[in-house]
Amino acid sequence: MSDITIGSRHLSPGAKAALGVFARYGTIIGLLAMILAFSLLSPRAFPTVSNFTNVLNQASLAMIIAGGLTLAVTVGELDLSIGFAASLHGILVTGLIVHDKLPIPLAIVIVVALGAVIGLINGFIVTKMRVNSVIATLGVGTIITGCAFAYSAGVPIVSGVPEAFLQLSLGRWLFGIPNNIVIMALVLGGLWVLVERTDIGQQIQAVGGNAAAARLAGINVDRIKTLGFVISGMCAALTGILLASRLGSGTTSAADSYLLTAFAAVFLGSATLRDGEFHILGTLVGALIIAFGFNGLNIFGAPTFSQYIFQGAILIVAVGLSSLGRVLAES
Amino acid sequence: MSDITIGSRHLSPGAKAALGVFARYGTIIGLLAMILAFSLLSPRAFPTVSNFTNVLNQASLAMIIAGGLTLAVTVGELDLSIGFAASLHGILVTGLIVHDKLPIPLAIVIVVALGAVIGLINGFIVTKMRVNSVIATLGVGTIITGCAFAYSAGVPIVSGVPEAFLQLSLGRWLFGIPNNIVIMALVLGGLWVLVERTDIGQQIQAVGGNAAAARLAGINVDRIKTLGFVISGMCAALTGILLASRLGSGTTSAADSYLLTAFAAVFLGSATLRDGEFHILGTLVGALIIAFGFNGLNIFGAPTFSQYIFQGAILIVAVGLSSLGRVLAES
Amino acid sequence: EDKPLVGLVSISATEANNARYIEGAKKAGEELGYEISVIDAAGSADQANAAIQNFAQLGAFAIVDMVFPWSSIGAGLDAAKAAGIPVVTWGGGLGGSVAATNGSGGPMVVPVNELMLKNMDGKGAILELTYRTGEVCRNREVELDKALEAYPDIEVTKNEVRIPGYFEDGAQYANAWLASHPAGEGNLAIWGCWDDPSIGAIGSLRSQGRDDVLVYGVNGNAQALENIKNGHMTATAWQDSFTEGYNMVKMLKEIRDAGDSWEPKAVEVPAVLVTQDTVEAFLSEHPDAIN
Amino acid sequence: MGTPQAPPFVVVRNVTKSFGGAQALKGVSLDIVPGEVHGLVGANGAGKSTLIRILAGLVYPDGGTVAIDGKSTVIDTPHHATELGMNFIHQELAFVPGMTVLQNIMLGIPKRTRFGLVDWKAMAREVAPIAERVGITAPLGASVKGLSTAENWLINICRALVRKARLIVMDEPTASLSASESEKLFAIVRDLSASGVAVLYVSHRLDEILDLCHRVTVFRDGESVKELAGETLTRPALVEAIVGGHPPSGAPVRHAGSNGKVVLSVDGIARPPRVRGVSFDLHEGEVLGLGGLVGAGRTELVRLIYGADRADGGRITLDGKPFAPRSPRAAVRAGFGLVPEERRTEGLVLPKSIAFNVGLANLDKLVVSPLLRLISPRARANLALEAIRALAIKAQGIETPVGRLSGGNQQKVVIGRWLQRAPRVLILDEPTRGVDVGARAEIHRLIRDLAATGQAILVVSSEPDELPDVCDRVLVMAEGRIVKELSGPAVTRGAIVAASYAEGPNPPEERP
Ligand SMILES: Nc1ncnc2c1ncn2[C@@H]1O[C@H](COP(=O)(O)OP(=O)(O)OP(=O)(O)O)[C@@H](O)[C@H]1O
Ligand SMILES: Nc1ncnc2c1ncn2[C@@H]1O[C@H](COP(=O)(O)OP(=O)(O)OP(=O)(O)O)[C@@H](O)[C@H]1O
Ligand SMILES: [Mg+2]
Ligand SMILES: [Mg+2]
Repeated sequence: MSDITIGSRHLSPGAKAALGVFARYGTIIGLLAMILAFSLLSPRAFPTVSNFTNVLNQASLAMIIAGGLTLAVTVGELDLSIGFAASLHGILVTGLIVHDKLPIPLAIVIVVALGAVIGLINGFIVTKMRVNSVIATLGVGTIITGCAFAYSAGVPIVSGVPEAFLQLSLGRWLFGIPNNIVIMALVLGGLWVLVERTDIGQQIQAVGGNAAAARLAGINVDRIKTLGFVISGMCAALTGILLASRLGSGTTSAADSYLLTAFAAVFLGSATLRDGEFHILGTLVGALIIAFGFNGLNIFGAPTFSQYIFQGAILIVAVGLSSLGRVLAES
Repeated sequence: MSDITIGSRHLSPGAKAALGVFARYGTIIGLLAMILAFSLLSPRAFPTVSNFTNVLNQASLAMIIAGGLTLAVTVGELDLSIGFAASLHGILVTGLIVHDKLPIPLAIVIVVALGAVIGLINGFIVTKMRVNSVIATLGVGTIITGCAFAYSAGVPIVSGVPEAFLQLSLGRWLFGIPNNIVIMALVLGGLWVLVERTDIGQQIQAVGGNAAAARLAGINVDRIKTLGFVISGMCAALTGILLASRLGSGTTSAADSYLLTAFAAVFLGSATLRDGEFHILGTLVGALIIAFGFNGLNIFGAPTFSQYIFQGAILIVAVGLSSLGRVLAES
Repeated sequence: EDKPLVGLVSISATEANNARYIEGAKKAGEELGYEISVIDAAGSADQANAAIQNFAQLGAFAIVDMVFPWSSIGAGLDAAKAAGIPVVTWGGGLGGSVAATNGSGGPMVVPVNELMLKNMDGKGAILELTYRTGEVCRNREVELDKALEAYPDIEVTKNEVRIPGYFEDGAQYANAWLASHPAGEGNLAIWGCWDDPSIGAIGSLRSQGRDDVLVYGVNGNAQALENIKNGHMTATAWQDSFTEGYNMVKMLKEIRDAGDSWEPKAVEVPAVLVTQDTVEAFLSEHPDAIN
Repeated sequence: MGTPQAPPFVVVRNVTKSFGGAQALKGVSLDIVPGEVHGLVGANGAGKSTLIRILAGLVYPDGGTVAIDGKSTVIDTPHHATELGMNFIHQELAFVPGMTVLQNIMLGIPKRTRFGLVDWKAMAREVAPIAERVGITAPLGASVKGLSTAENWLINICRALVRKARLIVMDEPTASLSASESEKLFAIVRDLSASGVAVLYVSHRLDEILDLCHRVTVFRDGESVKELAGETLTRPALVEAIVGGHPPSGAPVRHAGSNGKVVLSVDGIARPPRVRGVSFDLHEGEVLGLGGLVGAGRTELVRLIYGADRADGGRITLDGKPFAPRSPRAAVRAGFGLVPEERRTEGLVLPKSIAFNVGLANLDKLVVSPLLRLISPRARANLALEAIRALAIKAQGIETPVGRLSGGNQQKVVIGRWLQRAPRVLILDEPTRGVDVGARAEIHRLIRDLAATGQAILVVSSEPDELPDVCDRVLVMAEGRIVKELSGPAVTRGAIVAASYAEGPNPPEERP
């Protein structure tokens, strides 16, 4: 009898501390390990400044839309309309420039404003009509797809896209940093300050953490939730615009697939630093993991089927590292 | 203060009772209203026994996969792997029958068992590795796509599919009811009994409602969650098999789009009868709304773009009816 | 390690025709000592651009864009051009800095359209399953619209399918259309801008036991051929993707050698109309078309 | 204490409110004048929290009027209520788990720097003295996740104080507090009152009410039945008004105690820092109490025994056989039952019915046969009805969602779950938190009855009066250790409180 103790864990405090590091930095460790592995596997092509710039450049659009989505999920709602919305915005901005001959900045402002309006509509349906956000944003997304069709009859707007519009995303900034990266850094930086350092950000976090408590504390929960949708909508608009510029055309469903990428980035990110909370920095890390994973596997030239398998495994392992670390450290 | 509160202060008890009916039966009223409207708009083509049978037949596959998903979301987890999994299962069952010459029933049993295994894996990653279910099932789904590709190299398996396998979904039962409908009714009926009438079902509902409380009441939460994934995986397998039978081939990505349909059905359904709880009957109603909405709009001959717009609107209005009714009746 | 690298960027490496094109490309690559690397952009133009950029980064010998129209790979073309790497398209058309193309699927629909209109006998109803986002599909739709101008008595219903979801959409659209077009009400036909939506529609026809509707597809994928053989489909135009992939890769060296003096051109492989009458002969000639 | 004379701040007249078919308020009236501590008492489900939720702008009355400063007002949002100068400490805890103590206190009232960013330093400066006065020991920068229920309560109290309201409404603020925190709170309430702030004070602890309040309104079945003040404010008068003429029977007779055979033996169980090696025996038919200050480690101790958390070391035997609880499930199967501390988060599935929640721990009894595991509707209904009857749960029926019950009735549902299972060892963590006087006596009698049938019962309570009422023996914990054992007549309020504070010099006694 004396040998049956209920204590089953004999982890030393040192081991627990080490696990704690994994818990906090698991996804980041995963990202670094992945970069290291690809660097060893493709030493010539992968670990170069130009490749990293390239990856960041490619990932910028996904990061912007995922940054916006982060706000929506932080206030506790899902926004499934973003991919469809970004597609519409891409068509619209090209249409405004090509068909309606609007000046490029004006076209961009109009489209971003429309993004905000879509966010408002989502917010209204969710907060005032009390429709579950999955249905609300799926419904709005479907309607948006219809609008995109109505506007373009499904035919991409290709000819007559001015070079200046293409330069929006193809151009480079000081030190040769691609514009996309600069825009992404500004957007995510702005969102980070908003969420982490301002009074509105506190309210956003409170609403997401416990909407009932936030309401009792006098926070206008509906307004904050709507704000989350609005920002999500504006970021989707920006991504749609940059995508149209990158593709050189406005195409229906061009951006639909961002939905899944953005969700993967946001949820991957929620395992970073904080336990299961959504935040901008985490989303950034999540998007980097996805982008470097895709790039590294491409460069390494893995066969298609194993690319899928590795991509899936990367998602799970990156989060698993954190989560297991957390479970073991806390148990 | 300035915001619009949906005040019910001046509603009579009678009005409240009426609203309560809307709250409970809003989605069902929506479904019936929609069917009525389409019947009036297309009196010749829409409200016929054969059209209804066709719609049900067509929707059966989505209903089965959505029924499985209902279990996963009831235990509080999302399963994003089902669409990809159903695609893999479709290829696999055809491959086993055509290439490996297995008897059809054996092939089906093997594939359904594989569906269960995928559910086990999802469950393991979520409950033991503590990976968020969005990431876990997205990762597993991606890996599954890789496996499907590895198995078939992207080439659909078409020749040599025996007629008996096709009859599985093309055949008809007593009174000429299509097999798909019979299978769907059996599966959903079985799931309904499981969830609503057995002790396992009570545990499933408890885990979804409050996992911490369920655990302290002596329920093995991890096992119940895993069970949710397993059932979801098995239903995905069944849908994949029936789809392969219907198409007469095993094709990669054939079933991917069921993911979104299933989610829409499940979340639509959660507004039925109960407030925001997932349940089989609700899912059935949700799937019917989607299927009849699509069919009715088509028969009415609305142009593609307005079909999208109406479909989106139907989702929102169906849920909005219930939700608004609930808010007004209870405030 | 130092074999010339040919990068294939596929819209959906798991789609049958894409897979056959890839096989053809691999065959040629094997013969020429090229390394063929495939990236599946999973339908996302953005990922296709990224993949082209990645190949440019790697200093590929050439890059093949599969099905994405040249107009939606602006950033990729830019990067490849900067690196001096030729980009050819399959089904993506000729434009921008694209060096060559084949598989321009638009024209191959013409014999299918002609056969269908002949069978219609000037009256009846057609369900068109379209996919306008795809350039090839759009061109085919335009071809059909042109041909239909001469037949005012044919009623046309157009429905747009989605990717993914084309089987299900094809079936559901067919269901609805059939409900308002009962058997015995004139000549009926379902036309898909490629085979898969039509195959979805066949599922619906079969489950309703309707055999009065003629079904047409384009591309001639294995499943369509199988359906023609079994009498469920009326005709398709078989695209020899394998040969297209093979020929294209064979031509890459020529393009590189010519350098700046290369004139962009289309190098089409003609499609073959396959009907229930010709399917047996066709299959004995191209046995691997169905496998 | 005389009633302060001033025009009333809040006047409530004939307010009615029904939820679906349930008439929560049938017409209540009261007025609150500045500087008074106004008590609000009544049995569970009498409608106290409902009135408070109306004042807070969370629900709207069906009829009647609420006037603020003499002006009839419709309070439509919590924000509006705050603007009107009212602050609330609601019965159900409201805090954001992912945030720090400071963030939670300042929720919705942040200070900004010149650049529009949140000024944490200024906020910390403002909050620190108040936090100290309330007795928050955790650093302001700590996450609230690891804090105890009591500490979270203190945070809510602190939040209301920071806002400098004209009226602070406290819905059972001491339910989760132990004696020392409660004392601090009382001092604060008196200060507030002296400075002209009105306090609406809800509690089931009548001693507090008598001690603190200038005036008391009594609710019964949704009606304000009595207002007591000055001479009329006595304990018997209160009890009589609350229960409506049927005063609860007195404290149950104490049993002789620990003579039965040992059922549960705990030896050196530890999970630092909250539990640092605890040993004791629990006997058949015994009610053993665990007393001590908040954070002493009692909740954690019972969670370890129940397998809800894993211990780092120690041994447990159940009926002489070694027992290593790997999970609550294993514990339940071995014969344990737990009524957890936090009914809403740990005890109940709120959207589900009473029958569902009661059935959860009894599923094996509800199935028609071990093979055909269909739930028998009749067995399910009987079980639920039995619980409703035994604990006098106030509800419309067995299918009422527990989320709609009043706080005290929710607590009864959690207890009701274990009644028919009759576990070998029943652990109750704060069993009468939020339960009214009448029901409290009922629950105590129930505990004694269960013990009389041979069950071994472990009761954790922070309420000093509770343990002497029900326990044969009490262990007092401090800092994760047992510091004192009291049994028989030595179990008194005074002895428990004294032992709770007696730390430091005394070496911990660890004798079974
Ligand atoms: N949202 C609701 N839906 C239905 N009934 C409700 C709701 N909220 C409260 N009730 C009912 O109203 C009555 C009064 O509840 P209330 O919470 O005001 O009681 P209380 O006096 O605060 O009791 P306790 O002392 O137990 O906290 C109860 O019968 C309760 O079941
Ligand atoms: N690691 C932890 N993480 C989160 N909460 C914890 C942890 N450990 C204990 N708690 C919670 O902290 C609270 C205090 O636990 P503890 O056992 O120390 O105090 P106690 O003596 O029961 O006092 P009280 O419950 O009155 O605060 C309990 O509610 C317990 O569930
Ligand atoms: Mg109350
Ligand atoms: Mg405790």
